[in-house]
Amino acid sequence: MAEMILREAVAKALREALEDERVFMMGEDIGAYGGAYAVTRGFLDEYGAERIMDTPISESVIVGAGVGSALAGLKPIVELMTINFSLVAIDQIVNHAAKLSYMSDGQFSVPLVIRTVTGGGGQLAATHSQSFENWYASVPGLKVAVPATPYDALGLFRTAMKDDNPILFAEHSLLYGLRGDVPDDWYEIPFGEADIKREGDDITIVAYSRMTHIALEAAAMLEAKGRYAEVVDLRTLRPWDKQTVLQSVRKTNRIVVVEETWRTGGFGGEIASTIQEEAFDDLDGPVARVGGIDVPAPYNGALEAATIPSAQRVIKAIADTYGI
Amino acid sequence: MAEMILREAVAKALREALEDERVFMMGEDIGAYGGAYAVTRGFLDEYGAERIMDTPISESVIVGAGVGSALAGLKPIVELMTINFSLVAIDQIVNHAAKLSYMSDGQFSVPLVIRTVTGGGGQLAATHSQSFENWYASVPGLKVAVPATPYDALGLFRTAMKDDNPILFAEHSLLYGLRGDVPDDWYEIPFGEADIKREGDDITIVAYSRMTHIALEAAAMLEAKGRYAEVVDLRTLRPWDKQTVLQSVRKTNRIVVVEETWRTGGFGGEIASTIQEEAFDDLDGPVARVGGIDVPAPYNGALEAATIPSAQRVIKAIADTYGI
Amino acid sequence: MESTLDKQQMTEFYKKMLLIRRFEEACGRLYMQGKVRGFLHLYIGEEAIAVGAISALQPDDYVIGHYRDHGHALAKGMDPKVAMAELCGKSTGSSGGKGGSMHLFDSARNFMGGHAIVGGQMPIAAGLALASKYKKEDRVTICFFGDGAVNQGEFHETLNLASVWKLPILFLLENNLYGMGTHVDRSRAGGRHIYETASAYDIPGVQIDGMDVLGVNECVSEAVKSIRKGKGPHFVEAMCYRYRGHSMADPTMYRERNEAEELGIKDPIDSLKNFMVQFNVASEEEFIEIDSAVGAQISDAVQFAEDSPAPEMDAMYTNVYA
Amino acid sequence: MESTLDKQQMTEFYKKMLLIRRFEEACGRLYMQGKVRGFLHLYIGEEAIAVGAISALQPDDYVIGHYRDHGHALAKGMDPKVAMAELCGKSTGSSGGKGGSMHLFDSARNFMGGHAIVGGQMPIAAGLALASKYKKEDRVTICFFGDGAVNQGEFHETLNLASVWKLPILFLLENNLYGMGTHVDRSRAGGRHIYETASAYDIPGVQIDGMDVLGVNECVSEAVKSIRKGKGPHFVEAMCYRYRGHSMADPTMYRERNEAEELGIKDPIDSLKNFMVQFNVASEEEFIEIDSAVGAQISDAVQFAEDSPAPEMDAMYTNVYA
Ligand SMILES: Cc1ncc(C[n+]2csc(CCOP(=O)(O)OP(=O)(O)O)c2C)c(N)n1
Ligand SMILES: Cc1ncc(C[n+]2csc(CCOP(=O)(O)OP(=O)(O)O)c2C)c(N)n1
Ligand SMILES: [Mg+2]
Ligand SMILES: [Mg+2]
Repeated sequence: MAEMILREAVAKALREALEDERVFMMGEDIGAYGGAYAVTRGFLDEYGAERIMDTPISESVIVGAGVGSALAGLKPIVELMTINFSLVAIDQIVNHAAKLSYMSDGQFSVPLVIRTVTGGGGQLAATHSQSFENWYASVPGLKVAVPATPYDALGLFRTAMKDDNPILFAEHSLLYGLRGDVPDDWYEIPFGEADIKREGDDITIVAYSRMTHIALEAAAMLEAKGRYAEVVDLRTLRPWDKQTVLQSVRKTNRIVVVEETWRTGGFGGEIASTIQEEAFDDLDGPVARVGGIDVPAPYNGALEAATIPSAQRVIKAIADTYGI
Repeated sequence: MAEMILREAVAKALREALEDERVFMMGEDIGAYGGAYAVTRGFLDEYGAERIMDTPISESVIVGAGVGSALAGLKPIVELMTINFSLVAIDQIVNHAAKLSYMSDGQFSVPLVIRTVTGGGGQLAATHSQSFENWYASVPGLKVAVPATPYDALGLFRTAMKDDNPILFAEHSLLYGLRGDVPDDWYEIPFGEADIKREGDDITIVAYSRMTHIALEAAAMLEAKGRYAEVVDLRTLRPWDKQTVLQSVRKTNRIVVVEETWRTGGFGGEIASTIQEEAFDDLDGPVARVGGIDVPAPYNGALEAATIPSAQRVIKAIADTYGI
Repeated sequence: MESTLDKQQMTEFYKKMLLIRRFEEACGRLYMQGKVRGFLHLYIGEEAIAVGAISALQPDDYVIGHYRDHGHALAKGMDPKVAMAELCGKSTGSSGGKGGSMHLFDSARNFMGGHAIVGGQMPIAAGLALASKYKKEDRVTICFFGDGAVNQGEFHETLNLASVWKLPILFLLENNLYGMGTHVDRSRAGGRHIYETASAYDIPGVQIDGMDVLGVNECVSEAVKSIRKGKGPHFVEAMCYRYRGHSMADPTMYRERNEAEELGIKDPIDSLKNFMVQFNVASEEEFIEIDSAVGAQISDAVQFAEDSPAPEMDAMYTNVYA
Repeated sequence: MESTLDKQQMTEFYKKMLLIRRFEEACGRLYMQGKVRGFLHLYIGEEAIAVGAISALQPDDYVIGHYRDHGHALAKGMDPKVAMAELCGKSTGSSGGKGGSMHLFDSARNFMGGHAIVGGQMPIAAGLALASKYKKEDRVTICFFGDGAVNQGEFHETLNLASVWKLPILFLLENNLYGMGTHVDRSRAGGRHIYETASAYDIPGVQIDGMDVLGVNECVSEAVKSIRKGKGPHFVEAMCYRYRGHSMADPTMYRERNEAEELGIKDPIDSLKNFMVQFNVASEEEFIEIDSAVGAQISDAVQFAEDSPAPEMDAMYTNVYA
């Protein structure tokens, strides 16, 4: 059992992947610069420029070249420096990567992993602090992973590398320094399998990516009040693990969904409405949602912090909805 | 009171808008070709090439040039041939048009109307049959209109032209031929005001764009069963009219949300979860959702039809959820 | 029209061009009968480009293009039966009726589609070429695209990447003067000499007569040879003319009915035939035979498509994921 | 270094360049103290471009650029106090602390931002120029961008549209040889002569020494004159060097510490000073005065920023919509 930070877990996953000759990496400044978030530092020397390819600032062709080389039998890992910049490549992701298996009726598949960095909290302001995982999670043909711990990042990435479909793998910028245990023995984490990060009987808190830690914080605060929250980390959004959430809520009869992206139109709406559809009679009250405030991210630190869900806001939502 | 088809209502709205010299139009084949959906046929001769500008096939710069000319005090109307192609311009819409008022703290505004064509049903297959209004409706700084009738299209467009914010105006390709009454006297329809297209006490059917007509069809079928559905057409998704939907559901105690885009991650989740949050105790059962099947659009007509919500599927969802 | 080609090759070119022409004419008829639906873009008038260029390739080589794809698919060897069945939305179609006219694919023949987002195939083409280079294969990729696609950002990003990475790819621009109803002179800086743009990416570019199948074949053969030698991307602008409207829905109000004559456009199929007859490469009789053979092939394809069963409703759910 | 400029103009250039230099140095210090947060991209070494180019404009003219925007904002006349307050996230900042370093705006001075998506400002710049043309004003727009932005699709789409529509815009490329850690030779076909790309769009392009403020001013003045005459877009590639890392977070492991010397880079501010002294345009004493005046201006700006109140929490909700 080794302890490492999430950045190291991802780097470990990438090195494992690169043992397969069909795997190569493409992206902006992943080589000579070492990666905007230093995930691939040293990779260029280790694997050479044929396999660690620095690209021009051309996201569409970065993703498209990934799609093409995947069609041709390779297993590319492309990096989009942040999910904000994925918008200039989203046509290649949604109209091409996600469609080719279906439109060719299975003649082709697109085994492509798109790594990107998501989330706010770094005072990077409105254009650089967004989370669009929910959009990608609405697209048939794509899969979306949103790990919250080093353990999950490694296990999910191993699975991603064995999958023949286009996958968006979103790493939260504020989690790269997060420490966690990672077994020495091989393990994998299937997509669509949520993880109960903490057990409890009083309320279910559903979260993903960095919000999992906000949920755990809230759970700790609840415990002080003598209430026990069950924290369910979805780990992947497409597919997402409905059953585990349903099981939990059937036990707790209370549920709040927490996510970082704008509350309006977020994936929380999908989860909340699905839960009330399938567990209506188990609920003591409505499914509550806590999401990002519906404004562009402000630069000022205090203002930005106020736009992102906090443990306090989770506690308040629970109190307002269930009176506990 | 004149009768006209939706195409004519939009053309009328555009001609009214063009009376203002600050208004001009840009888009692919809106001039010499007359518009891919013939909405602007004749405009080039009427208004000249300075105001009806055919563009290269360069969606990013089409939208961006709209943003820039709006910043400079004009009131551009840009056309994206279909919402599928908006994906190559989405960065300009989301990271620029929607952000500049906030990031400049009100020094600038972006009075830009982006017209586009949405929806499936034309056997155009996976890349050409999508509806992304829900994505745009999740973005602070944008407004989104989704008219279902000639009357609404004209009234909403008049409002859009008076608004100083970037607006996505999504016209459904299958509705251009739809006939409807349009008053000769001036009227406007504010954004965020839903329209009760049919009154009823037994169940509320919430819909927008073309699905409003599927909802009305379902309501007619229900009437045959002696049940009376209230059909609420949202008309705009951002802002969307929560109050009208809540009022209706407090009366009917039953509700189903119908939309054309993929059910998973659609705007229906936002509506459904909001309603159960605010009217939980008024509900006889969970808020039901009927959406597009979670697959890319197939070309074959029978297959495609099966992916799009039908009155039958709405009836079934109501029966399954409420037993009526 | 000079050429070192022998009779057999010329006859092949003629057969393939005629096959495409008749195929497209049949599509038009089926569309009128409501048996082909959605958007239908015919390749009529441009046959010399697909046939001349793709004939210069090996079966291993990749071909990718846009939605006006029937000609490229057939030239790469796709069975007309399977293509026609796809256009009719039948289970026997290349995509089981799920892709349609704009989205033909043939993995067995390395025909990589059939892409309907203008410019969208270009980044993918770079990826195909990148894979060949990465695997040290000597495959070449030909990426077909139109004059309208030149103005998409992806054109630019792809040419730059292909040049910087010296990818084994041929960019084949079909300049038929129009993107829908917009003439290149109104959409592109220097609309009639787009090939010069290639030099901005340090890519050798030439402009050729896209209505001359022998000329296209010669030029592309040269380019492909150079690409296989590892010289990196080449760019060919084939000037041509789209006889029909952009799609079946296009009334072509934006151009004069007699524009083709004005421009002195010569039909690529007639031209080759006249050349072959004039130089006694083949006799009228032989052409009559070919014509009827091709005609039979097309009616078989139509018959096959019409007789084929529609897909099962469950097909809706298959292959969303691999 | 030849020039017909008089003492007053040269002194102005010197003052402005020094103001930017000292401003940036102060930003660096405040960042180290945690008072400026987020991404901070310094313009140190590139001052001659913003100052030389923007000095050729009228107040009405538009300037738009990317996230490395302090220099452009100050050169266009933005108050250093207001700019520094913005960087410190204060209510007195140009955007009330909501935009930050990458998103400076000054509507009163027609400084249109401050855009942090690489290439994203270019289509908007075309729109500004389009508006001027539509309104028949004789305003010019200067669009600043980096060598890395050249590889974005939007660069291509924008240059083409500007050319086809003959828009009154100057594309000013700041080629500092690097996009983050990637050298132009690795990212761009013909990385050292990007200006030649302009000809692919029928846009006149030139390459100049971006470290020479007088040369920049002369060249841009000429281009702007031609643009005002209705000659359409011009393209200027200013070769320069980014002294610091891409941002404060960049350890610059990808280049040699002494690269600047190797390249014989001359500091733009020192060069002008030496020139003015050598030709007796100004005396050492005068420079000492200027330096202390600028120093005072900057410490006032820092003081102002530090003393200014943080925004009210409600500011979070304002101006999402107009
Ligand atoms: C990104 C995008 N924008 C617009 C369209 C609509 N559209 C389809 S084909 C076409 C014209 C393309 O012209 P060209 O590239 O010259 O190819 P051609 O049809 O002449 O073969 C347009 C505008 C599209 N499919 N994709
Ligand atoms: C679309 C997009 N991709 C990537 C980034 C991340 N990024 C910010 S600046 C930069 C380098 C830009 O270099 P250049 O255009 O040369 O400008 P310079 O920083 O040298 O002034 C990159 C890759 C971004 N902001 N936007
Ligand atoms: Mg064309
Ligand atoms: Mg640079």
